[in-house]
Amino acid sequence: MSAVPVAIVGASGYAGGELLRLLLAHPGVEVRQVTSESRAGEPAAAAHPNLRRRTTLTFSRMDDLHPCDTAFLCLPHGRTVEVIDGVLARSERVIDLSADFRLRRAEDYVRWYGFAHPRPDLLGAFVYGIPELHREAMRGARLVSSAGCNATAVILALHPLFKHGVADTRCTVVEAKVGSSEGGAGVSPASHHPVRANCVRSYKPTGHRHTAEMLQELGLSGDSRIHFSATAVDLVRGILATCHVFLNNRVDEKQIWKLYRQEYGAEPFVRIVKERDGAFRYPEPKLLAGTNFCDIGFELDGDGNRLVVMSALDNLGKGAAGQAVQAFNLMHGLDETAGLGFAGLHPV
Amino acid sequence: MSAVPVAIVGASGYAGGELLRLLLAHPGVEVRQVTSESRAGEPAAAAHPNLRRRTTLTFSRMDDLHPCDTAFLCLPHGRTVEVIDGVLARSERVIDLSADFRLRRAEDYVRWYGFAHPRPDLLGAFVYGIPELHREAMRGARLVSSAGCNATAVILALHPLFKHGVADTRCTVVEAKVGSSEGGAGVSPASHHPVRANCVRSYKPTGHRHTAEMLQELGLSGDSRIHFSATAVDLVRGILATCHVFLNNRVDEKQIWKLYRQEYGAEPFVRIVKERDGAFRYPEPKLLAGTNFCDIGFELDGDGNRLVVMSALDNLGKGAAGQAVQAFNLMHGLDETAGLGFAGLHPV
Amino acid sequence: MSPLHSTCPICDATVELPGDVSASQVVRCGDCGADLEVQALDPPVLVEAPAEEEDWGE
Repeated sequence: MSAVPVAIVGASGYAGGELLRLLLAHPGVEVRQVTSESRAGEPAAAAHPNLRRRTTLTFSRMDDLHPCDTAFLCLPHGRTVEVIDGVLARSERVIDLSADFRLRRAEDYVRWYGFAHPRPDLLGAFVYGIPELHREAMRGARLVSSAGCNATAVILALHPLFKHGVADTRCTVVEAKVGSSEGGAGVSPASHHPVRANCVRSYKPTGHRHTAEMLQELGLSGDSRIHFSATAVDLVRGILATCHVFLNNRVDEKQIWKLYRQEYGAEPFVRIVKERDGAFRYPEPKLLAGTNFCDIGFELDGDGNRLVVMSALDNLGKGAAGQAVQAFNLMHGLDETAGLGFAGLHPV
Repeated sequence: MSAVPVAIVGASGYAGGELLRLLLAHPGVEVRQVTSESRAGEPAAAAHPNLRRRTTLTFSRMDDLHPCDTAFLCLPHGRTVEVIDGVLARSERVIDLSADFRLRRAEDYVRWYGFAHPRPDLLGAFVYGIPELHREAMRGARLVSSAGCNATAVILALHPLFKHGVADTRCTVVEAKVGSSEGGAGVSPASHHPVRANCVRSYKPTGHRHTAEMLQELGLSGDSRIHFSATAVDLVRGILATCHVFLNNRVDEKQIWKLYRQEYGAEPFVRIVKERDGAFRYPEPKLLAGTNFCDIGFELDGDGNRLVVMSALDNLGKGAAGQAVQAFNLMHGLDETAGLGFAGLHPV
Repeated sequence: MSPLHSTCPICDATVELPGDVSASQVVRCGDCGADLEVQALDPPVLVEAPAEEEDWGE
């Protein structure tokens, strides 16, 4: 099987850099091009110091994109939709890491992103980028829209419960603790180290855009709700989503184990983590930095009907670049875990 | 080439865990056994959560060590020397990560470690574990004594200067900023999070034991000195050694570049990092977490004869497990970089 | 045409120039990251390209 020629468009950001790291080490891939308007002409390692002496690629402009098999798009939201035609003309397959093609209904873009989607015709053409939910559709697909990082953590945490109708869909409360790399490589007053370090900052208590994907992919509508809040914590990579779900009727722990084992028991990248002792009984983001794992744990509230589900991942890994490579492997009929074998570090 | 059967003795600590992670993913190795007296009977993942679902190995006792090709010893200092005969009876090759066989002269153990070495006969039998200095001796060797983490950083930083006699050997000052994992998995009042977090703690201003190896491997004796101090900083993994060296006569930057390029230009794991701009102009430990790199940079002091040499590595990587695997590859005639391809994460 | 070589005026590294390099083109030294301007082609001569001093503000 000869190596698949790929390009990364918008490769100077964090997701683009993580993708480049993974694809350079991927047995079945040849990275032909990396583009960046802001860093055109510079070597890739100038933006990604961990790739020093690992690649001689230099950033070119998107206009100079040569034909290739797969283009990974890591452009800001709203920019991808403007360039998609040009990319489709030069690339067999597209994996888009932005939010521009995640939602199936144009009106959801007005509601959640405040803009009228200019290409509603394309909305249905992309497969939503969580392989655990859309594996068959991804095999041989041409267009995949990679899922948001918070959305991936929450969707994987709650999917078994809503799929089997065991939880009330109107009052789920989710609080995600997130790292600073979620904000990307762009500098802002809030990301200035003396301001950002050691913070426990309620930065999005309500109205987080990723909720739209959660509702869509969990099949929720009408008066169903995912009450989502995000709190920034002193991490660079990592998300821990703590989901408070209210069960329709009494269940015991074994039934919950059974439900999650049934859905994820055979999954290579979703692990059920709920242990009796030790410092890491529940999912822990720092253990997953650089990996494509989403770890999920839970605890049943003894006296009521509340189930707490905890879900952790690396926002740049399973939340972005890792999951895009997982989708790439499925689209090309490769081993789904190819290039995604890193186990994560401990202690770290 | 069939996989080489290996065992890790004392595998429940941090160096043992990093070794296990690297060796489980190493193409030419089969990890047959992991031993731990304190965790005998427990699964390896109980001590190393990053290896969940990655191995079914459980810790056995050292007495039950089966015959194997190579035994990696990760025992506390002073313990290895007590068990070495038993291990040699059951293992073709030994790579010892403790300090018990690093020094060639018994009297140095009295001076630096305060104990009379019980097996001076074995001291000369081990090759000192820095491949960049002892590559030929390691090819086909049976016994290797892996170097200390601080010593590795300092020796690699200073070796080119002392080898070519450009620096005064009597007044080198080195200050290493170190992470908490250097103290190992054992808990102490000083490692309690509220006490250890956010610290910039002068924990070893003088008399650090690793100085003995530095003097030995840099070929220094008599009134030569490495004035070494260690300051604990808010890192888990990582060392940055800042070395202040005083040159015998005036040189310019190009000559220093030439000297380091000459010694390390072809080395797979030593990179010269001195760049004009960007946030990572000089070596940075966090970029190297999980890798086997030692990055070295320098800056010439304009008005005097001081050269500042900066050296960074992961104390569990090139400072311990990574370098042990590098030595293992050389001992078996394998590709020196086998199993050591991880590029490191950014941002992290 | 075999790739042209020149040396970096800052750190003496050997700098490989692309086959289609043209005068006053700016290339980057792989070792020290300096931006270098191609001042002449036959033989190729590199000089440090004027770059604004980055202020870390530390």
